[in-house]
Amino acid sequence: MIAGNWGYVAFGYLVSAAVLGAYCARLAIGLRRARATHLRLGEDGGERRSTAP
Amino acid sequence: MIERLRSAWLGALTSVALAATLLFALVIAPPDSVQGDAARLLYLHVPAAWLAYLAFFVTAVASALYLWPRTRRPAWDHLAGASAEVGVICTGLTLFVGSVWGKPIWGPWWEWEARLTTTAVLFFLYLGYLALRRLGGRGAERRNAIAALIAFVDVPIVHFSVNWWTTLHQEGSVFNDRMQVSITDPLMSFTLWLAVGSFTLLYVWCCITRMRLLELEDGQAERDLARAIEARVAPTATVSA
Amino acid sequence: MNRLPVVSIRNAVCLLGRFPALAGADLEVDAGEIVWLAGPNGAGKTTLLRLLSGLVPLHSGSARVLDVDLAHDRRSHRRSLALVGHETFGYDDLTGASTLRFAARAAGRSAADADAAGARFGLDALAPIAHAALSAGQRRRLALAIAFARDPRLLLLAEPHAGLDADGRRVLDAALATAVDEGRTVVFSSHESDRAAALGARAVTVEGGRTVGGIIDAAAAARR
Amino acid sequence: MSFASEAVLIAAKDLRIEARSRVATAQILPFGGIVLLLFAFALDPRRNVLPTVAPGLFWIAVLLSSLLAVSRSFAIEADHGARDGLRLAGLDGGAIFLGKAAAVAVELLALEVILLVGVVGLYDVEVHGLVVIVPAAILATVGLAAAGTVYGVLAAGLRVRETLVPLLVLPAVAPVLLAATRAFELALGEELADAWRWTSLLGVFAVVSSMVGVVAFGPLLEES
Repeated sequence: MIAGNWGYVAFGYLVSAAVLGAYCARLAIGLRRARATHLRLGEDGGERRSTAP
Repeated sequence: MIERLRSAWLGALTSVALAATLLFALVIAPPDSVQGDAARLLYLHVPAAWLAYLAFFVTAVASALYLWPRTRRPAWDHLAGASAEVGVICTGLTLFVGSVWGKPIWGPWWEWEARLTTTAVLFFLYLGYLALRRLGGRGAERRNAIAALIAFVDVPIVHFSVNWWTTLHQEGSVFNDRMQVSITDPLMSFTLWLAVGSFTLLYVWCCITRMRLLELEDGQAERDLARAIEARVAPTATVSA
Repeated sequence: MNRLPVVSIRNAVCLLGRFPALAGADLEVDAGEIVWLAGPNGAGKTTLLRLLSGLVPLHSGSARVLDVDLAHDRRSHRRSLALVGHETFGYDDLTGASTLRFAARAAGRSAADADAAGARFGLDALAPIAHAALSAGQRRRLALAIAFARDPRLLLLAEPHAGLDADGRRVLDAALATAVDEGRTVVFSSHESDRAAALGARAVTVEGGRTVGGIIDAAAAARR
Repeated sequence: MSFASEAVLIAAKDLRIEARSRVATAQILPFGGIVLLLFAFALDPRRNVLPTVAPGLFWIAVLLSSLLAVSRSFAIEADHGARDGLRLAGLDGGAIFLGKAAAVAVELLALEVILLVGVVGLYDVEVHGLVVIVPAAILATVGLAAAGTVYGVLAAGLRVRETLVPLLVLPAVAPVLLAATRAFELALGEELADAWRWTSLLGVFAVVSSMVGVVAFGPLLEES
């Protein structure tokens, strides 16, 4: 039984959680901000989907 | 509105699944008979590695669908980009957790073991793809799709040559794949499947959110374009003869 | 009079980056016709020529050139056309002669066609000189020689007279005239209205990404 | 013109430009030599580690030189709209790919012969198993040239291609470095059976990257 390697386990989980958490947060915030500009422009600019090729 | 509800619901489910995984992986699942608690990193390493390959497979399929004229839609390009981005993050995590796990077991931080080495090459292969995507520009979607397919064709070749390299390199050496923990305990295998499941949910949520983000960015560009065309058409109605 | 259109463009929109260089352009050109694209700078004349040659993708609208629908295939009609752009398509390290011969052979023509086109544009003296050492006017002659060496059915020229001396302009006009006599179709952009009129070219005004006079209605065609 | 003669035309054009400009012989070849020298400085020759790692150092020098050869191959198309000229010529995309890749491969093979002499001299390596070394080198070079040319045209139109192409190419050609080094190592150690296995892997890579190139080059040239 290789005891005392909880340190590595904690290190592994903490860093992974930090990386994934940061990425998910960036996505969520980005989406909220993009939706805000999308709606704001949507009201005056008028929602128009041009025909993408 | 439904679309926002869907991703919120999925987000909630993912967080619950991840929380459960954490609980099982760190507390409920028993330590490994040989490696002790270090084996708990297995519940991080295996899902991340699985996601890396899944993400790159999805990127390749989405790119192929974008290239095929009949199924060409911006959504495929967005999916390819989103999936590759999550894939690269998972590849990075796989490498990181792999070396953190290897440290107590083997001694060195990095072990030239077949799967880890292949993952390292894939990491840089798709970092290149992401760098290419960031450049955008005219005709970028088709160029990115072709690059994704070329990278995907490279995966088996890299995998094959690295396997040869590691197996031939250490004939019969002691470094057989000791990271391959033999999971007999049902609780451990349940935790592992729970981990794979929750990570896959996380992957889906990240992809959907990232795709929506790309779509909104493109949508904005499309709207500016439509307005530019309209602006360019309107004044010429009175063109000077 | 059955008209077989070599070019028929309807409501074409083309993008340069995010800018709609063409915003609904229409153009129809019959075989053997010579069309002069007039209009201010930045109106979209060069983009229209590049659309005809397949170098620029069609964002929307329809475009049919030399019986090829450019919306689906921008490449297969290129073998039978030539574009003289603002650049010569040359390689600095190659001589004038080898650049010309490479271009001709790439279009499936012989070295003799290349030399003949070179002679026509007074390039014999320039043959051994590296492209890098040629002056702008000489490069313009080389670009014209490359286009004619390809023996094209459709000849597209962007401001061909620019940079040519008097002798060069005379040679160019003669070449364009014979091209039309040989049944080739010519579309060129230019600011030299007198030259264009002398060639008897049909004027099409390009303004703000759109065209005026691009479509000849049947009645006018019959009267001409 | 047949597919093969189009490829030969493009290869001849690239090699003629190289013959006149001497970039490969005067710049890329010395670069390979310097890399070998720097490796020697880095690895402290007195502890005779060089002979054992010579194959790896040789192939890293060739790999880095191939990046320069590929970027040169597309730098010549960057000026005077030459890439537009290549698109307008109406040649088959696959033929252009084979032509350009062949030209790069020829330049690299010449470089490898000289570098091999350098390795024998600088690193005190006796060459054995030439019967495997030559085919392995040829197949590896074809693989490097093919993969490099595909990524070269992919990045041709981009602003930051100088930094992007190495990032794209090096991971993709990692298997070539791995297999070529092993093949050379085993050949020098007279273990020809294993050396042939690695050479077969180089063959697979060369075939796959060439096929990818023939298919992808045309569309990529259109987008660049």
